[in-house]
Amino acid sequence: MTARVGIVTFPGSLDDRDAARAVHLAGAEPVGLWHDDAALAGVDAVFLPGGFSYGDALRCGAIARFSQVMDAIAQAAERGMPVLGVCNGFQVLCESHLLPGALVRNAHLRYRNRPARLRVETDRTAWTRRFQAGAEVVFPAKHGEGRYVADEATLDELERSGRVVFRYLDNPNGSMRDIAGVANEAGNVVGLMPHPEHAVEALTGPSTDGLGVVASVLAHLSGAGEPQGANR
Amino acid sequence: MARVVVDVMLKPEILDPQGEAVLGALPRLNVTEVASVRIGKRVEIEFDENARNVEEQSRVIADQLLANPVIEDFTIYIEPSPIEAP
Amino acid sequence: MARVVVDVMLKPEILDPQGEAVLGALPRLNVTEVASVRIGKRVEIEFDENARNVEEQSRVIADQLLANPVIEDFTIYIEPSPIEAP
Amino acid sequence: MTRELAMTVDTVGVADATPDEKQPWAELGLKEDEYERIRKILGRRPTQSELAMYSIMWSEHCSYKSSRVHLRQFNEKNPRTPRLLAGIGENAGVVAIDEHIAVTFKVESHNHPSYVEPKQGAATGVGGIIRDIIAMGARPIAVMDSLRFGAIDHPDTARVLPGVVDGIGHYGNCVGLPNIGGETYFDPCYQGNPLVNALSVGVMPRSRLQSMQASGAGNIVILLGAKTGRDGIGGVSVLASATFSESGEGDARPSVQVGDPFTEKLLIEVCLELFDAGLVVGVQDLGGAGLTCALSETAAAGDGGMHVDLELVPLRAKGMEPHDILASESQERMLLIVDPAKAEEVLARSHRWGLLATAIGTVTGSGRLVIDFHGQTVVDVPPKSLADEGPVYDRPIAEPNDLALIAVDRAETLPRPSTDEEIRQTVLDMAASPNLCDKSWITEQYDSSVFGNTVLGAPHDAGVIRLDERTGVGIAISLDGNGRFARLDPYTGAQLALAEAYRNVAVTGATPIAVSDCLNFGSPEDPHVMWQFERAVTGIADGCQKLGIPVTGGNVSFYNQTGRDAIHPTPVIGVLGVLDDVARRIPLGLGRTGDTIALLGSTAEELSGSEWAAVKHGHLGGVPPKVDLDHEMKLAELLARLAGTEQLAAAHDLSEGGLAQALVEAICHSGLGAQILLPEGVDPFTYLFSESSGRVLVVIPRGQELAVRTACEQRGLPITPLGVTDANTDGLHLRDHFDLGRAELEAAWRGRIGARLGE
Ligand SMILES: Nc1ncnc2c1ncn2[C@@H]1O[C@H](COP(=O)(O)OP(=O)(O)O)[C@@H](O)[C@H]1O
Ligand SMILES: [Mg+2]
Repeated sequence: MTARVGIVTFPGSLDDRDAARAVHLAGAEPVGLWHDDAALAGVDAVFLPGGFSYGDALRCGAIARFSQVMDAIAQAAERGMPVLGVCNGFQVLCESHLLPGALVRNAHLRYRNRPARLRVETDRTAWTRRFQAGAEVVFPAKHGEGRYVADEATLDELERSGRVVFRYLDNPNGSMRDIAGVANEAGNVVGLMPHPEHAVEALTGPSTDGLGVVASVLAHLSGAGEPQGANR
Repeated sequence: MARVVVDVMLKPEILDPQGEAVLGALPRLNVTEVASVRIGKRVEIEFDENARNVEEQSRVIADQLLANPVIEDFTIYIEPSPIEAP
Repeated sequence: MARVVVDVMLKPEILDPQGEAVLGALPRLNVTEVASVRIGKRVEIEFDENARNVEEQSRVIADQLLANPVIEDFTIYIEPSPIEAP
Repeated sequence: MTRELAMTVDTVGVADATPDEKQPWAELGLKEDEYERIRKILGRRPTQSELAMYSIMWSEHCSYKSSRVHLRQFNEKNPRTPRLLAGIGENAGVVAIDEHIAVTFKVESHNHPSYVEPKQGAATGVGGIIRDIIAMGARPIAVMDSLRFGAIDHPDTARVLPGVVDGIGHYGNCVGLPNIGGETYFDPCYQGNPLVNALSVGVMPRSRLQSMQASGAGNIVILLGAKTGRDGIGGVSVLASATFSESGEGDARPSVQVGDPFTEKLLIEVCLELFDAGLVVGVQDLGGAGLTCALSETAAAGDGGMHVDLELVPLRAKGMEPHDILASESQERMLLIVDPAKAEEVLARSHRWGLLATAIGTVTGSGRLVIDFHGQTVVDVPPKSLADEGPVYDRPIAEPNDLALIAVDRAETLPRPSTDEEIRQTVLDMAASPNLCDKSWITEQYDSSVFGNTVLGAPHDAGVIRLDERTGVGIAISLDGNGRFARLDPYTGAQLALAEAYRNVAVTGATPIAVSDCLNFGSPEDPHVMWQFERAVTGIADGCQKLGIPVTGGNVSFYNQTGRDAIHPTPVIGVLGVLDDVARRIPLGLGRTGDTIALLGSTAEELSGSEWAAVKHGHLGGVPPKVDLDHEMKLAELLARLAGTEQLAAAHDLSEGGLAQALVEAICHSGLGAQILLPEGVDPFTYLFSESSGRVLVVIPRGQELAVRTACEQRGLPITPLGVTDANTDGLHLRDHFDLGRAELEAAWRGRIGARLGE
């Protein structure tokens, strides 16, 4: 049976179709979830796509956090369901306190769209287990408020526990410690600013590295053994 | 009609690039005696005429929505209702 | 050290999409008695100890840099300098 | 303070009773005879609301009163093609792509608002053009922008440019549309009149094409989207100062419109959902002229009349009077005509998305547009008199006196670089000049990949978007203008812009099929400007006839002038092409090492109006390069053929800056270097910098040279081998002349815009 990945649409979500395409291309079944849904339609994992939910009023993700579906997602995440937040989805996860830290205005104060070279720092998350730790990937990064910040203690803790998942090789926004993506303690909830779902076809993306993110969660869901680079 | 103002500022330890940019631009206006600029948000909330628990509600709004405690602090000012015109 | 606060708000007739979005979200916090929300900027400027013409300079900064006169109004508050400690 | 309604509202009854009341028609921009005509149409004086509506609908912006007599040429000369499903007169032209899919696109100006408030002006320009696309029944899938500013070093450019780019980026990014290209030019003539032209394109199943008709008596009129505020009141007709109310109350200045892309995104989703569910009889966007335009156009297009209760319109500001509500240009609103049995469902689906939807009236059989405000009739007019029967002027035309003098002041006689070292330096200086340098400071502020269908975006010659993942069918669009050429000769200049846009589309391998245009000119009351306008329109119409592609719609922007100084006449042309399979598109670059570099087309000594003359001499004179549309057609056919058979590795149009700049861009966009040997006997400077039209730099994969050469010869197209691409060459090696290393080239070309703006 193919895995079912729920893709949430908030008013103002933009990359929901793109996320569905990525999920489909990687061999899973995308399932639409609506911000007002109280239940998760039996999905196996959740993808919070990019966009400008609620117009990014106040702070990105600040309002989406209060939607019904986020209550359901928080509970499911607690029970171990894999949840991925990309760009605005990452912001929603931080605002919801499912991930530590916050995303603030880029240090250079502009929206910037560039392919970002990233290092996959760990394969011990539900969304990266198909990568080699240390592997380099290229995803488009495009945002105005993607500078990752947290207090030093939190950052140290993230480093120590291996929860920095993606790191920029050319920091595009001033993120602290070049952090592009982080995970929760259990490794099932991951957020990152750059867009794996826009790196799934050679025709339209800078790479096809994004397919590995969905492939990872499929491997995770099917319980397929240890992370690939576990012997590192 | 009660009017509440919530000021939301980045915590002092968080870099404020917007404030820095303004500070950097001041010499062009021949302003040279400024030590720092910080830019935050000012939120003006007008409650309905008969709203109850304005203070409590404002606190809820500020705490849960207007400010993100990871990066921001807030202050609430409740403006006294104007005295009814005779 | 003089501290000046400049509040910059959209003119009342100008649409404030942010304020509208926040207003629309309040019912989810069970806040239902709010009539309007407007969101602007709060700018805190710290002048040097011996800065002169603080008021005039603040006006220049607000007028030329902080506010866009086509769509925004501003208000300047000069915080009284604290009395020198003995 | 609350006011007595009955005291202030000017009703039809009041108008009847007070025929001699003095009215501010002149302040509203109406001429005396126009005012008299309104009185005659109504058989009485107009009410305040009616006067506001006529002044808006009969303004230049809405009635095309100065341009209409000329624009007729488009319809007269347009080639007949079964592809054209909706053309001029609709919100946007619609062309068939295959038996299932249609595409709609249009370019529109938002010049003046972008000067007053760059960010919001440009943002609302993007918002407005997107709603035109929705109104046709399409899902908007991309935007493009064509921008012109004053000198890059002028202090006001540092205000206008970043604001405009921020506005376009903010709106497009938030509404979720990839920006797939555009243009940016600097010229002192645009100092007080920057040009901001925005294009949007949308796709739909052919069966979803919508109409703007308010037909079927009893149908409900629904206003969808944002609340109505005091935005841009009076903006359309008199951007200046006229006040509608004589009370002196409030701020008489038209207030700036602020866009809300979030609401626009909801509008897109809701409208498409309603169209797909078959719930909509007619639809019209609200843009310039707001409700006034939408009500009168839908009513005029329908078969009956309309009754509206204006107090039902949800308001954002207090104390708005009927004429304020009618004139408001609040953004992010659409008007729907809906079967009463389906009205409930329309409202429910809108609310599900959190979008305001309000029934404000009904379609009637009265033949009149009647608007009540709290039960009192404030408007009662025949709708066609507003929408279709505005004044039409055949304004005087006179060739500018200076043109003959300018024509003999040829750039071909200017001093030129002669030594290799001077030419080398010229290549660098040109690459670093504002119009030729890298534009990524701008384009990086735009999302280009949302939707996941962008196959080519900036800096390619045209944007390419995939329409159908199954079949791979897609479109290419380019937006081009050249004010300098049009200043020298508006007829040829307009055709050069057309030819360039056409060629840019062809360079991706697409087949051009349709045109949209935005005509930016000075004051139509100046006979010289009117002459330029007439020549440019004729040039486009003749050109499109020749090329066999119809003009499907567009926009006219007059009054781009400060005092007596008009901008260069600036027709901006958008050409749309089709690619059967976007996987076969031809990209920019240099292909693989060892591929052949060749030039299609021929180079004459054509330097007048060129970028070189402008950059090096601040010179504008002579006659522009020749246009050969037969040649362009052959070239396009060849490129499409070679793309289909994958016989080109890369291609790049030659335009401003000529061959030198095309090489610089190809090199900077590729990891390879280029070894170039100029043909024997040519003058290197001319060959490198002439701006002769109809030329394309191509990169031919190894083994295909003969086939490509043969294909060119069969068509009588000149092809000149220039050299090879090479991984071991550092940048540009111009044999027998000079070397230009990649580092030096990139240092010249990149990062200039930000640096010049002081960043
Ligand atoms: N330069 C032009 N070329 C072709 N068609 C034009 C041009 N200018 C305007 N039109 C057409 O005239 C009609 C009215 O234009 P416009 O008022 O811009 O439409 P809207 O009411 O949607 O703003 C449209 O169909 C438009 O395409
Ligand atoms: Mg329209």
